[in-house]
Amino acid sequence: MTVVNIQADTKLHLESPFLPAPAEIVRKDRLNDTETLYQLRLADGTELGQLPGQFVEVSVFGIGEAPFSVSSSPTRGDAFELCIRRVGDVTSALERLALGEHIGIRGPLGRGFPLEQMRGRNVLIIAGGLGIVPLRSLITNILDEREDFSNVTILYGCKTPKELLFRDELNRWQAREDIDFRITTDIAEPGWKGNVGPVTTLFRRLAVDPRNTVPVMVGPPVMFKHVVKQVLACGIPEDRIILSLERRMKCGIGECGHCQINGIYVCQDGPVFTYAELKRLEEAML
Amino acid sequence: MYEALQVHKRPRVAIFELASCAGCQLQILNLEDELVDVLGLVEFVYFKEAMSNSSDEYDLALIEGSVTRESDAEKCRTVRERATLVGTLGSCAYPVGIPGLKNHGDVEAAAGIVYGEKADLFASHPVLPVDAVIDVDFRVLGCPIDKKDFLETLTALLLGRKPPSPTYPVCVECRIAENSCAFDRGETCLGPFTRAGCGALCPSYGGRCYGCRGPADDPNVLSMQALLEEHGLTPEQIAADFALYNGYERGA
Amino acid sequence: MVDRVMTKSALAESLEQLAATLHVAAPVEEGGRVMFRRVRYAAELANHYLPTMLPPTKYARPPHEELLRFSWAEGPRVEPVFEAEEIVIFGVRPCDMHAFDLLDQIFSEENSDGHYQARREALTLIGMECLEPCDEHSFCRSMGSLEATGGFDLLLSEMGDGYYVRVGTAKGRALIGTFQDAREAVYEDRKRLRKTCLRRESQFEHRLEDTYDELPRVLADSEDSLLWDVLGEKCLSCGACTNVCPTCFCFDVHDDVNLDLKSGRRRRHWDSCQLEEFAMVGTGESFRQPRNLRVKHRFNHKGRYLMERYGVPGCVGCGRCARDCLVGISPIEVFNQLKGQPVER
Amino acid sequence: MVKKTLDVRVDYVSRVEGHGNIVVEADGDQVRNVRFEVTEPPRFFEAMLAGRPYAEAPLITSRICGICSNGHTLASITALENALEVSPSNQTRLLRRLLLHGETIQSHILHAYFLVAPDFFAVDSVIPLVGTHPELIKRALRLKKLGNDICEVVGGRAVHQVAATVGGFTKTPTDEQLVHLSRRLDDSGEDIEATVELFAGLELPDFSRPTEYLSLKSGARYAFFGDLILSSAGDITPVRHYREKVKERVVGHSSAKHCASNNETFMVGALARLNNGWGNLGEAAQAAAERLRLRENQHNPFANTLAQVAETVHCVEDAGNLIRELLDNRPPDDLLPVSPKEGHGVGAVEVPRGTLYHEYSLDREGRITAANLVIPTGQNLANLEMDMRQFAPTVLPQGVEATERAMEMLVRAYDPCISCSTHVIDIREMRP
Ligand SMILES: Cc1cc2nc3c(=O)[nH]c(=O)nc-3n(C[C@H](O)[C@H](O)[C@H](O)COP(=O)(O)OP(=O)(O)OC[C@H]3O[C@@H](n4cnc5c(N)ncnc54)[C@H](O)[C@@H]3O)c2cc1C
Ligand code: SF4
Ligand code: SF4
Ligand code: SF4
Repeated sequence: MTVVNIQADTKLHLESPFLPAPAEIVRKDRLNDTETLYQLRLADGTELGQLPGQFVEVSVFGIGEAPFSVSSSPTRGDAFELCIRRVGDVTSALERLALGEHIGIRGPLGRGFPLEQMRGRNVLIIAGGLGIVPLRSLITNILDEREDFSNVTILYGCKTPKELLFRDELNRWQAREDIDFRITTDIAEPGWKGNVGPVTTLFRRLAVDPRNTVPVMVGPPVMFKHVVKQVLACGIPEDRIILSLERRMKCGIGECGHCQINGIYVCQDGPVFTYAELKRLEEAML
Repeated sequence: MYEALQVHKRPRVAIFELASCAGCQLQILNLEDELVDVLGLVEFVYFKEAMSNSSDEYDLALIEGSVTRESDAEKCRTVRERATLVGTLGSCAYPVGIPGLKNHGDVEAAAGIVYGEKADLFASHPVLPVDAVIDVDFRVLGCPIDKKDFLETLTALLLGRKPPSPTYPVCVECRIAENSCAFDRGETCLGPFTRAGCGALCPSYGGRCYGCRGPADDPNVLSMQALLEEHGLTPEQIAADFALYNGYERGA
Repeated sequence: MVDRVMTKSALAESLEQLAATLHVAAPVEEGGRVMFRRVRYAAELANHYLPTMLPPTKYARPPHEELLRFSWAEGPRVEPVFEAEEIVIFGVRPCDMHAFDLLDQIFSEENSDGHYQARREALTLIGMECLEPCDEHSFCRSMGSLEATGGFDLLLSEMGDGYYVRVGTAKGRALIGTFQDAREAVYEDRKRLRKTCLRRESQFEHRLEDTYDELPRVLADSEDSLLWDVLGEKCLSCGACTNVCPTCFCFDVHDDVNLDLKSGRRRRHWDSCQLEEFAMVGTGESFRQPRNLRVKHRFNHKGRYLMERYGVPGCVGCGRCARDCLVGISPIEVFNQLKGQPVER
Repeated sequence: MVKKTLDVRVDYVSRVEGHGNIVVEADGDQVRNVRFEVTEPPRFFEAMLAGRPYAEAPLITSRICGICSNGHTLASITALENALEVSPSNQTRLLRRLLLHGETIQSHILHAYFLVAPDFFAVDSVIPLVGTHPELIKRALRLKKLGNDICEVVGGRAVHQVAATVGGFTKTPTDEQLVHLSRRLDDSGEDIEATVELFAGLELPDFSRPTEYLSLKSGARYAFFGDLILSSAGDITPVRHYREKVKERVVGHSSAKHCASNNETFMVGALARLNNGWGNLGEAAQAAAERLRLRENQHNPFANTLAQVAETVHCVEDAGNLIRELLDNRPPDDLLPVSPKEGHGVGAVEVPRGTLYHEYSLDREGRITAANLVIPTGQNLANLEMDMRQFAPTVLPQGVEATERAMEMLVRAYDPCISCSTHVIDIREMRP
C-alpha cells in the first residue's frame, strides 16, 4: 500500500498512547515464593510522578504488557517500585530479567486515591492480600506527611502469615506510636502470635468516627463485600468510602473495553472509586 | 510451565507420528522461507520423515496423529516421560480428526471392511486423541497445522510464553474476511462452534467450516443444534457432521 | 461553501480519473454481499444499496493494526508505527458517517490515538444520502442518523440523473475542484433537493417505539428483564454482531516476535464483548461469563453507556448486527421488547 | 567358504513417508526371505466413508496422505463426477491439472533433494547440507515453494486444498495471481537447470530388473489424468475396469495391501510413466531425461528419482502452458450444480508415486455405500520386494551395514508413501 508519512505530510502531531518509556531495573528483592519487589528508574532520568493508587503498564517486549500498581510513594525520590506476583507470561518474564535490563513503562495511568480530600481527616486503611501493594504507596505518603492527617489506622489481612509482604516495613509501622496498625491472618501458623481471622474481625475493636473518617480499601472482591457493610454500619456515607478495583486491561486509557464494568472504565475512571459510584453497578461485583 | 525451555540454548526437538497423514510434519518442511532460521533456533533430533539419525534425548516433543493401538499409547507415555514439554500437531491428535471417524461406526466392522478375513492381524482400538492418553502442554491446531501458527507457537515457547490460541469461534474471523455466510447460501456450517485460528480459510474459499480445530472455549451447543435443525438437518445428520472431526467424546 | 450539481455520468468519469492514481474504495457487490473494496471503474460499483458487510470505518480502524515495532538486540528500541494510506471512500451512508463521528470522539478527542488519527486523516469521505430504507433491519431514523449532519468531505444526494453535492470540508472543496462538470448549485437545485428530502422523510418509518434519547432509561429499567435470559440462551457468542458494527471499537493487544527472537511488533486486533475471554479477571473467571450478561452488556453499551458518556447514541441503526446474526437477535426487537412488548421464551 | 546366517533388519525406514521395516534373512549370499513390513497404524478409510455424504469424500480421502493430499482429492472428485455424471468445464480441468502439477513438483523436489540426496552426500539428513551446501538447499526450498505456491493459488493451501470440489472450484484464482505465478515459473529456469545438472551427476547403483510398468493414458498428452491404463506390455485397460488389471491381496506382514497384474508384480510412478510416455514429455523435459541417462536406466528402480527430476521439468513447463491457456479465456464462475443420485464411479489420477484409483457407489441421497481406494505404494510393494530379493545378494557380501544402507536406498527410490497404503480392500457392500 502507499504508505504516506503522515508526520511529514500534515500538521498533525501524532502520538502513540501505546509507546512505552524504557526503564531500568535497579533493584530486585524477592519477598516471597511468588512476589518480587522491583525498583525501576526511567531511562531518561525523569520521575514517574505518580499519585498513590495509580498504576503503570509494564512491557516486556516480545511477551506483552500488563498493569501494575505503583507501590512506592511519590515522596520517595526518582526511582519507583512495583511489587509483582508471578502468575503468567509477563510476570514470569519479568522475573527472568536481570538488574540493569530494561522494560517499558506507560503511565502513571488512572485515577489515584483522593489524597487531598483525606488531608486533615482520619484515615482508615484496609488491605487484603495483594491490596497492600497500592496501599503501601498511600501509607508511605501519609507517613511522610504525617502531620497533614489526623488518626491513621491500618488493617492488613492475609491468608497465612507467610503471605505477609514488606515485613521490615510492617515492623516499622507496628513500632510507630502515631498510627494504629493491626495485622491478621485467616489461618494461623506455628509461631504466629497475632490475630487470627478475616480483616473484619479487626474491625470490631475499632472506634470509628463516622463524621471525619475516610476508609480506603483494596483487596479481593469478597473482602469488599464484608468490609463495605461494616463501614456503612459505622455510618460513613457511601461517597466517602474509597476502594480500588482490578480488571484485566489491554490499553489502560479507556479504549480497549476490557476493563469496562457497565458504563465505566476501570482504567480511566478508576481504578480508585467511591462506593457510591460503584454500588449500583452489577459488574463491579461488590 | 511454558518457561521450561528457557534453560536450553538450542532446545532439542523430536517429532513423532501416530495415525495421521503426515501432513502436519510436511507443513514444517513446507516452511521454505523460514526453515533455515528455525534450524538455527532448535535442533531436530528425531524427525523420521526427514532424518535417518535419531536420539532419545529431547526437550520438546511434538506428536502428530491419533492413538489407534496400545503401542501408540505406550509411545506417548514414553515421550511424556522424556520430554520437558509435549505438544501436539494437528487435528488427529486433537480433537481427534479424520481417524476418529472410525469411532462413529463399529471398530470391528471397520477392520473387516478394509482387511477382510485378515482383519485380526491389525488389532486396533477406538481412536483416541493424544490428550486422552497423556497430559499435553500445548497444541498446534488444524488439518493440517497452519505454518504461521507453528512458528508463533515455537517462538512463544522459546521466549517462555504461553503459545497463542484463539478461544473464540471461526465466525469472528469469517466476518472480518467479509465472506458470504454458508447459512445465507442455504448450507450449514460449524463455524459458530469451532475454535478459530485458521482465518476462516474454508469459508473464505466458498466452502463451510467442518470443525477441524475442535470446539471453541465456550460454544453454545444447544443453540447451535437448534440452528442446524432449523436449516434442515436431522439430529442424526448433526451428529454425523460433528463426528467428522470431533468423533471423540470428551467428558463434560 | 458553495454546493455543486453534477450528472451521474460526469461523476462516474471523475471517479474513474481519481481511481487511476488513488485508492478509491466503494461498495461492490459480490455473491449477494456488498463490501467496500478498492475500485477502478464505475461499473464495479454496487447498484442497489445494502449496508456493506463491514462498515467503512474499517479503513480507520482495521481488524489488525500495528502499534509498535521493537527490538531488544542491543538494549530496547521501540518506535510507534503510524501507517496510513490515502483512501477516498465513495458512498459512505449517513449511518456510517455518524459512526465515524463517534469513533473520532473516542480516538481523537478523548484519547489522542495517533494510530487512528493517522488513518482517519488520510481518508476522504464522499457521503451518499439515503433516499429509501435499505431493508427491514435498519432503523437509522430512530437513532437520529438518517440525516447526515457532518463527518463528510463531500455529500451526494441523488436527484434524477444527477447529484446534488454538498461540500463539508476544505478537503472536499479541493476534491470537487478536480471533478469535471461540477457546476455551482442554484436556487432551483436547492428547491429540488428540499423536495427530495421531504419525500424521503415519509419513506423512513420509525422502527423503534422510542427515540434514542429514551433508550438509556428503558435499558436502565430493564436490568432484570427476562429478555436477557431468552437472548442468552439463543446467542451463539460468535462475535458476528460486534465485528460488523460500525461503532464497536474494542480490541486486544498481542506481541508478535520475529524468528531472530530479538525483535517484533505489538499489534491490536478487534475483540468482542460477546466472547467469553473478553471480561476475564485475574482469577481466570469472567465477570460477565453468563451469555445473558454479555448480550445485555452489548445492548446497554449501544443504547445507554455510550450515550451517557458521550451524549450521542452508541448505535447508528444500520442493522448490520441483525442482518448477520445467525439466530436473529435484532436491536429493533430487543429495544421494542424492553419497552414493553411481551417477552416469549 | 563358511556359510553364515545374516539377518538384516531396518526398523522404521527413515526419510520416507510413514512407518515401514525392512527384513532380509540370508544364509551367506543365499537370500532366504525378504520383506518390506508396513507397520503404519491402520486407518480404515473405506470403512469411514460408509454412509458419509459424497461431498465429504474428497475431504476425507485427502487425509489419507499429506504429501499427495491434492491427488487424493482429485481422484475422489473424478470418481464422484463419474458416478454423478457431471462433466466439469474446461477451466476446471485446466485448474485441476495445474493443481496436480504443483503437488507433483513439491513432492518430487522433496523426495529428490530432502530424502534421496542425503544418501549421495553420505549424510543422515538434509540438515547438515544446510551448512555444507547452502546454495543447494536454498534452491531446493525455492523449487519446493514454487510447487506449494501453485497449490496455494489454485487450491487455497498447499496441503489439503480447500477450493476444488465436485463440479469445479468454489473459488478460482484471480488473473493477478496467475500472472504472478507464471512469472515465477518462468524465473525458475536456472534452478531447474541446476537440479538436472546435480542429479545427472549422481552414480546410481548398477542394477536392473525389467518389470511391467503401468500408467494412465490420455491421448498424446503426458498423462496425469486419464480414462485408460496403459501397460508397458502393450495392453490397454479402461480405468473403470481397473480391477481386472490391478489385483489386490492382503499379506500378513503389512497393513498395506499388495497388488499384482496378471499374477506378476508391476511398477507405477515416475519411472513407469516415463517408460510409457517418453515421447509425450515436454521439450525441456525430454532434454533433461537424456541428460539424466534415463534411457539406459529404464529398468533400474533407482532411476525413479531421476525420472522424478525429469517430470519436475515437465510439470514446470506445462504449468506455464496451462496458465497461459487459462488466462486466454476466463469464464466468470463455472462451478456446476450437482444433484445427488444413485451411481457408481471410478476415477484415476497419476499422483507423484503412481496411479491412484478411487471407486465409489452412492445411494439415492448421494451417500456413499461402498468405496475402494487403490494406492500407488500398495501397487509397488510386491515389485519392491522382488527388487529387494534380486538386489540383496549383490550387496550382502559388503556386510550388514552396507546392506542396510543399500536396501534403505532401494526402498527410498520407490518413494513409498506408507501411510497412504494402509487401507485397501476388495469392494463389498457396507452398511451406511
Ligand atoms: C490496575 C491494576 C493494578 C494491578 N496491580 C498489580 C500489582 O501491583 N501487583 C501484581 O502482582 N499484580 C497487579 N495486577 C495484576 C496484574 O496485572 C496481573 O497479574 C498480570 O496482568 C498478569 O500478567 P501475566 O502476563 O503474567 O499473566 P497472564 O499470562 O496474562 O495470565 C496468567 C494467569 O494469570 C491470571 N491473570 C491475568 N490477569 C490477571 C490479573 N489482572 N490479576 C490476577 N491474575 C491475572 C490469568 O487468569 C492466568 O491464570 C494489577 C492489575 C490491575 C488491573
Ligand atoms: S460461514 Fe460459517 S464460519 Fe463463516 S460466518 Fe457463517 S457460520 Fe460462521
Ligand atoms: S451475532 Fe448474534 S449469535 Fe453472534 S454473538 Fe452476536 S448476538 Fe450472539
Ligand atoms: S448495534 Fe447493530 S444496528 Fe447499531 S450500529 Fe452496531 S451494527 Fe448497526
